[in-house]
Amino acid sequence: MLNVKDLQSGYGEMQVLWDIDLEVKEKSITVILGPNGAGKSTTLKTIFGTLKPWNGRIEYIGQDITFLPPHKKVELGMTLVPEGRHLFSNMTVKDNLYMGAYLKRAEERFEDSLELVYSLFPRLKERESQKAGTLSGGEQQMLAIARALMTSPNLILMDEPSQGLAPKLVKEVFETILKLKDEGLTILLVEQNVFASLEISDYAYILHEGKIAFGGTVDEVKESEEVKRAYLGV
Amino acid sequence: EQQPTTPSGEGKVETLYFGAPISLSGKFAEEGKASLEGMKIAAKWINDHGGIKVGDVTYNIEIKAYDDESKKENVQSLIERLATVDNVKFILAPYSSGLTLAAAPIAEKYQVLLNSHGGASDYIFEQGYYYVVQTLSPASRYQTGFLDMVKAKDPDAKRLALVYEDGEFSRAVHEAAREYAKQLGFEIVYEKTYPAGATDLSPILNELKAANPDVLIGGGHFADGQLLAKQLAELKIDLKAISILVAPTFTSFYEALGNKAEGIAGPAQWEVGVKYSPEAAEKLGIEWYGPTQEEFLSAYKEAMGEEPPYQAAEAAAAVLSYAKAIEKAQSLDPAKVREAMNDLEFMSIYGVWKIDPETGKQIGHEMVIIQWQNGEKKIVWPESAANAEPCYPMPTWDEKEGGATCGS
Amino acid sequence: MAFVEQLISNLLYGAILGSVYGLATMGLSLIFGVLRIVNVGHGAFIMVGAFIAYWMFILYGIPPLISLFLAIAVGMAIGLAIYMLVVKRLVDAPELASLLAMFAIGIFIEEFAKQIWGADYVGYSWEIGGVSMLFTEVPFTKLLAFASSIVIAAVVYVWFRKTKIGKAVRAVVEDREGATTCGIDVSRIYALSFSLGIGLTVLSGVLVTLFTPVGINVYMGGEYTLKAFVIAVLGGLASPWGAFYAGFIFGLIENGSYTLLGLIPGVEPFGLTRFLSSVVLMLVLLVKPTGLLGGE
Amino acid sequence: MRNYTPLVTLLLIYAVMIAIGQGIQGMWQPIMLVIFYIAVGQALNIFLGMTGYVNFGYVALLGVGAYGMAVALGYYTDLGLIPALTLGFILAILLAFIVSMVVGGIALRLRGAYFAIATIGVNEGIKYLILGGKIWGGSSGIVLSGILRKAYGAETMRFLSTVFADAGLIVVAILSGVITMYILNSRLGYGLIALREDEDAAKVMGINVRRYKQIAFVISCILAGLIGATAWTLKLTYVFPQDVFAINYTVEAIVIVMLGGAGTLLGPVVGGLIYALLKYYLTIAFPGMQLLILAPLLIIVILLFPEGVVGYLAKAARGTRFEKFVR
Amino acid sequence: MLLKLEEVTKRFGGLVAVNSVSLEIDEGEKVGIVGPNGSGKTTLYNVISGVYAPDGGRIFFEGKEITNLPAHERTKLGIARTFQVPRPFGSATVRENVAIGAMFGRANAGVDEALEMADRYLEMVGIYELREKEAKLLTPLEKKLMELARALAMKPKLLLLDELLAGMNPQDINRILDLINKVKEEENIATIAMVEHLMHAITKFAERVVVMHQGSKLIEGPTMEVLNHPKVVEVYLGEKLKIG
Ligand SMILES: Nc1ncnc2c1ncn2[C@@H]1O[C@H](COP(=O)(O)OP(=O)(O)OP(=O)(O)O)[C@@H](O)[C@H]1O
Ligand SMILES: Nc1ncnc2c1ncn2[C@@H]1O[C@H](COP(=O)(O)OP(=O)(O)OP(=O)(O)O)[C@@H](O)[C@H]1O
Ligand SMILES: [Mg+2]
Ligand SMILES: [Mg+2]
Repeated sequence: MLNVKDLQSGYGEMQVLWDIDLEVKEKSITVILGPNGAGKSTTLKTIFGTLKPWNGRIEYIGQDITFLPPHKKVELGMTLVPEGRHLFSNMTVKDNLYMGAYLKRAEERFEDSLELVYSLFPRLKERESQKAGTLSGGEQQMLAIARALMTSPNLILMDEPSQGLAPKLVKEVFETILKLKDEGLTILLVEQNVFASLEISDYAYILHEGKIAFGGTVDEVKESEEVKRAYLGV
Repeated sequence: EQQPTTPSGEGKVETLYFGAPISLSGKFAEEGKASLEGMKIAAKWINDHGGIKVGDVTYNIEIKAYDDESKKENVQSLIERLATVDNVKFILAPYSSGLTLAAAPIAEKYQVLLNSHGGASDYIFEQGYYYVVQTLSPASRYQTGFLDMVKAKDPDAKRLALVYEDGEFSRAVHEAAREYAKQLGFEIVYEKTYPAGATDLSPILNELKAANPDVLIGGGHFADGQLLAKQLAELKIDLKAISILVAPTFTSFYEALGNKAEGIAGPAQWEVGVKYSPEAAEKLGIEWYGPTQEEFLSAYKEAMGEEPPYQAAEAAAAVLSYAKAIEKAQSLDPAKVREAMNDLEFMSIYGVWKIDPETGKQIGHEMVIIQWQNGEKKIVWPESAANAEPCYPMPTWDEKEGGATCGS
Repeated sequence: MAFVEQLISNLLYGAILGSVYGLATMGLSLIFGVLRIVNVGHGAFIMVGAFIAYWMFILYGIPPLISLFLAIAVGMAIGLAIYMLVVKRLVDAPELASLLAMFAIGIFIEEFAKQIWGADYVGYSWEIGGVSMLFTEVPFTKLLAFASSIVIAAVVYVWFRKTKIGKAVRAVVEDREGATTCGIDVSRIYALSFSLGIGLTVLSGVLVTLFTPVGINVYMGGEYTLKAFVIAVLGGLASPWGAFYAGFIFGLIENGSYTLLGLIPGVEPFGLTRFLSSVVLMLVLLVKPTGLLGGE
Repeated sequence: MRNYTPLVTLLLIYAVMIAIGQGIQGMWQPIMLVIFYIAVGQALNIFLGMTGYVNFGYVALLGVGAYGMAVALGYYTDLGLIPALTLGFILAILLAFIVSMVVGGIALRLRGAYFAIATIGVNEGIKYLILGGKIWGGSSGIVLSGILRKAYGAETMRFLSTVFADAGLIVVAILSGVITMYILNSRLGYGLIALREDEDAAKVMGINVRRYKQIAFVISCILAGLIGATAWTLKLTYVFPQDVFAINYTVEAIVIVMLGGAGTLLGPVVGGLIYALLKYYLTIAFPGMQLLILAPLLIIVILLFPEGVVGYLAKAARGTRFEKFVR
Repeated sequence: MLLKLEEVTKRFGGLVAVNSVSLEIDEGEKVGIVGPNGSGKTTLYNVISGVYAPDGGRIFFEGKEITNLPAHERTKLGIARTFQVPRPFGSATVRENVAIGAMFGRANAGVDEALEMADRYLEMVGIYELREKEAKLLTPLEKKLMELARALAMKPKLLLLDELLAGMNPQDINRILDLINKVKEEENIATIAMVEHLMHAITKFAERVVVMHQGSKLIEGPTMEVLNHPKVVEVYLGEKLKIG
């Protein structure tokens, strides 16, 4: 579904990513693991287009999307749950969700998406008319995922969705991600929670200092003591 | 620098620069442009008529102009540049009293002459500057002629109202006019100011209406002057005579107001159609100098494509006065030229030029009063300069709405 | 009695004036609200609108109300051009960098206008009579200015609050990156808001000429820039209709207080009305630091 | 690790400017024009650059400073020259102090743009109070040259309005620079930077943000008052309200700070040089067209250096041996 | 007793974010604060550090009432905190950021001294080599480490950490926990409270745990005891802890 080849990118003059190759298969969960600062978020940002790639090629459902701006990618069914949430703080929860369904394609499915979102996160329904900026950290994370779902995506890029969530919710978020997969979505995940994410993922990449150090199925990761010790610190 | 140009048989011909920090941008840009053109016409006339002779050197005049953007800081550095880099000894002051005042200390410092052609305020000449002289009539005389005229036409018109902009120039004009009016026996029934940049004068005009005046004087600059006229019409405040500063002297005043402008009068330093001429000069027994009205008019029209406003004439007169004074002094030393000015008297297109030796203030020149009559700007006062009778009382707003004009 | 009559007619005129003040501020607020740009060149765009009204009337006899449409179109085109050439490149720069750019653009427009139109004052006279109401005479042109201001403000309000694109503008204001993930083309929203803001400003210039038809001059805008700033804050800055509402109040204060200040001896009441509006501004901000209609 | 070496650069620039002004015919007034713009930029920078707050009422402080001096010289000539001048400086400082304490007390409770534009109200308010209330001559202003000449003679008057006024302005300009440098190196400076970046976090960090903002505001305003007293009242010898409360000076000061780089010592110097010299030479070369040419040039500079020229240079110099001299 | 809250309440409109919470923290304690998202932990910190004034109740620090003291004065008394979402002084360098903490915190250092302290604490948290970088250019993690250094440089008596460890990998978490323990000994920061959702970190660090729920204190006590309490499992953990 998503095919990344020789991707390079960075900030200003500083190169962060070096020749990243990765592939995301349809209706799967792929996780990118790696130490802090390895370039995981940068990878997602470059794929989504918040950052311009320096080099390389990104293919999505057979199309070359390397230099498409982000909003065009959303139109094609890709979206990002960014690190740091980026909610519309002074708008209500409901309006945030409404904005998620901004594009025509998503707007048509507004009711369905809303139902799905509220069933996944009943707490959001309770807080429907509260301003997003005043939600607790965890509530905000839920809203960020929910808003992304409102774009009725096929591929969701998620940057550390479990960060800052209560243990009970962490579990729920991972379960939700699994459910999303069951709903037919494809997920590219960046996580620090190695155990939980390996539990739910199908494929895993390990990023180290801006390069892919390992790529394969989850089982391969689990079996390789070396990978675990060298890159995952467990 | 004074460089020798075509040396001729009888003596050297050199170029003499007159400096002009003038507003080509900013709020005085229009006035500045007209002034500069007036200067150039005067300079050209002088050059065409033998230049200025000092000893056996003939000087041709050239105007060295810089744009001061209507800002005081710029004026100061430009005066210095003129006085030092360009070695200019005779400066035509910038437009407006404020800028002239900013120029004065620097001119005084470098002991170069500063001739005010656009700074009317009296106080410039009450500061004791020796090198500053005035060509135009001071502010205190702007509205006095109009009051004389009303008095002459209608001794019964007693109730006078003043509505003017709260700025140093219009305040100087109207405070002097108020005192003068009292001497003439007017009763001041209403006097209020409005701040510069007002967009709606109705609060004042509603009061004015209640005061029921016969005659109104007021205004300040262009925009507020037309606003005053416009709103007088809208609120249908009828008066026997109205004199507004500055605004009515522009043709766009009539273009914009149409026949609502009928009968509205205003003071002007000069106007197309004034009768100053070599003959008039002869009658008074003073010398005539410079182009005739026709020559001036056609030269200006040729350059600018329109009739000259008074700013052009007063600036031209300033140039002429320098030329006259230099010739009289037979020297290029500013101090000597200044001294020569003390008893210089001559007439030009602009009228009589004569200063008070003590202060440098203009005392020879007289203001004219113009009035819109039948779509034309007529000179109605003083009688010696007039080319039409005053239209008095002016038609009411209702009559004008019915199409009445001053001629009909 | 005369006092009350005058007060009432002053308030009437104040309301009319205020509506145009308000409209002349909306564009400023919109641009500030969305792009955080303080448009110090605001007045130059008002001037452009005034000249549009003038030329349309002089050349083709087109009344200013019709010119409104042309004005908003021309304004939006100018706005778009400025956005593409300059503003777009400064979106990520420090806030005040764009202030400098707008200052330069304002100067450029004025000086450019001077080259083609000259620095002279011009004007036109659109006479359609008047009506006697509330102890005073009011020309129809002013009533029309009043009515069209209200209509335009209402249209903008509805556009902003009720349409999807209006909401997208708000979303971009809140969080740019978040908006991209929703599929909003941020650059387009910026371009749209900026050009709409300039469009509204140019349009308000047309209505201004109904007040000072002969005060049309390339440097006429400065006065309005200043006033618009004050009104914008009073109204809550980022909210265009807050600006409209505040303009209204401002007009009422300026004209209404005249009658009262006139009771003080030895002062110039008209000047003091301006002083009073500054005091009111400070007081409002003391009580409600985000302006009358500002958010929290 | 306090670093005062950028002051060397600063003083060097002033030395060169003064040398040029004195050495080359006709350059003194242009140099004074540059120094005037540098001074307004430098004084504004102490508040704007360090706190990130924009004081749109800035020119009002130059205005009250100008009035302070004018009132002393115009109304208290009986005191004699030196006492009247001293009184003038005291009044300029005092008026600026009072206005900035009151305005700061009220407006500094506001954040960001609300503060910025609320302060425009201050400028307008003071101007119309003087006009409407007919205070200090109202719209007729205070014109001093005659008074000074009568009281102290023409020579003294000329000395005051040329040599003394210019020297005074240079002192104020350099003083503003030195104060800026001192602040940048002091706890005050660090506190201001913190509150500029995140006011709430700064509070929790132990910074009394209200007080710090107020201190920077008052210092900036007093220096502005002194500029008004020297560059306007003494040099021009008159004060008119329409003139000294003209908002364009505020905008120009902001432009200068942004051109050079906000929050830096040399920013206003470089900004003032660029702005004033460009304008001056364009005026000479293209009279009447200079603004039309200046405007695009300003846009180009800001597009190339959005953080100001010195902001850019300081970054570029980082890690080189020039680092110490640029700030 | 270092810190004492008496029935502190904080409302936002209709929402009671902190509901009559009483709490005591003794000198030298290591306290964990946990609770579901939105249960009021951060708000509690905000009330203690003076960002918000409480709507009810009283707060004491070292026996002195500080309920109405402005934030900056509380800092001077020795309360320091980090932010859940890092709040660096973006355009200042990392070193300057930390120095600001040293200058205005309880340490009350002069400029030169503060800059030296900054270097030391940056070294301690392991980002010394970033010290000349503008703070806004750091990654979220680096920002968090910088915030920790900044808080330590203040030499507080009470250090409030708000989800400092979120987003760190297991290796880093262990390193930082060790560091905090070390600092506690060496720098005389006797008392530390830690809000975290990471149970392995809480169990490793805290001696005592306070559980918040819907703005109220649900339960408090020794760490393992509390975390195994059925109610805590129900509202917060979802399932019994596997660790320990
Ligand atoms: N906005 C930015 N500007 C400059 N450099 C950046 C920026 N964001 C990240 N970097 C740098 O890019 C590198 C990779 O950062 P990135 O955020 O992609 O890491 P990550 O793997 O997501 O780490 P984490 O686990 O902390 O989220 C880091 O060295 C960081 O310093
Ligand atoms: N400024 C505010 N205005 C309105 N409501 C607020 C505000 N700050 C917090 N809240 C609300 O108060 C409640 C408690 O929020 P708080 O941030 O203290 O939770 P928390 O326990 O820190 O959660 P998390 O673990 O997710 O960070 C939440 O429901 C939140 O929406
Ligand atoms: Mg990341
Ligand atoms: Mg929290």
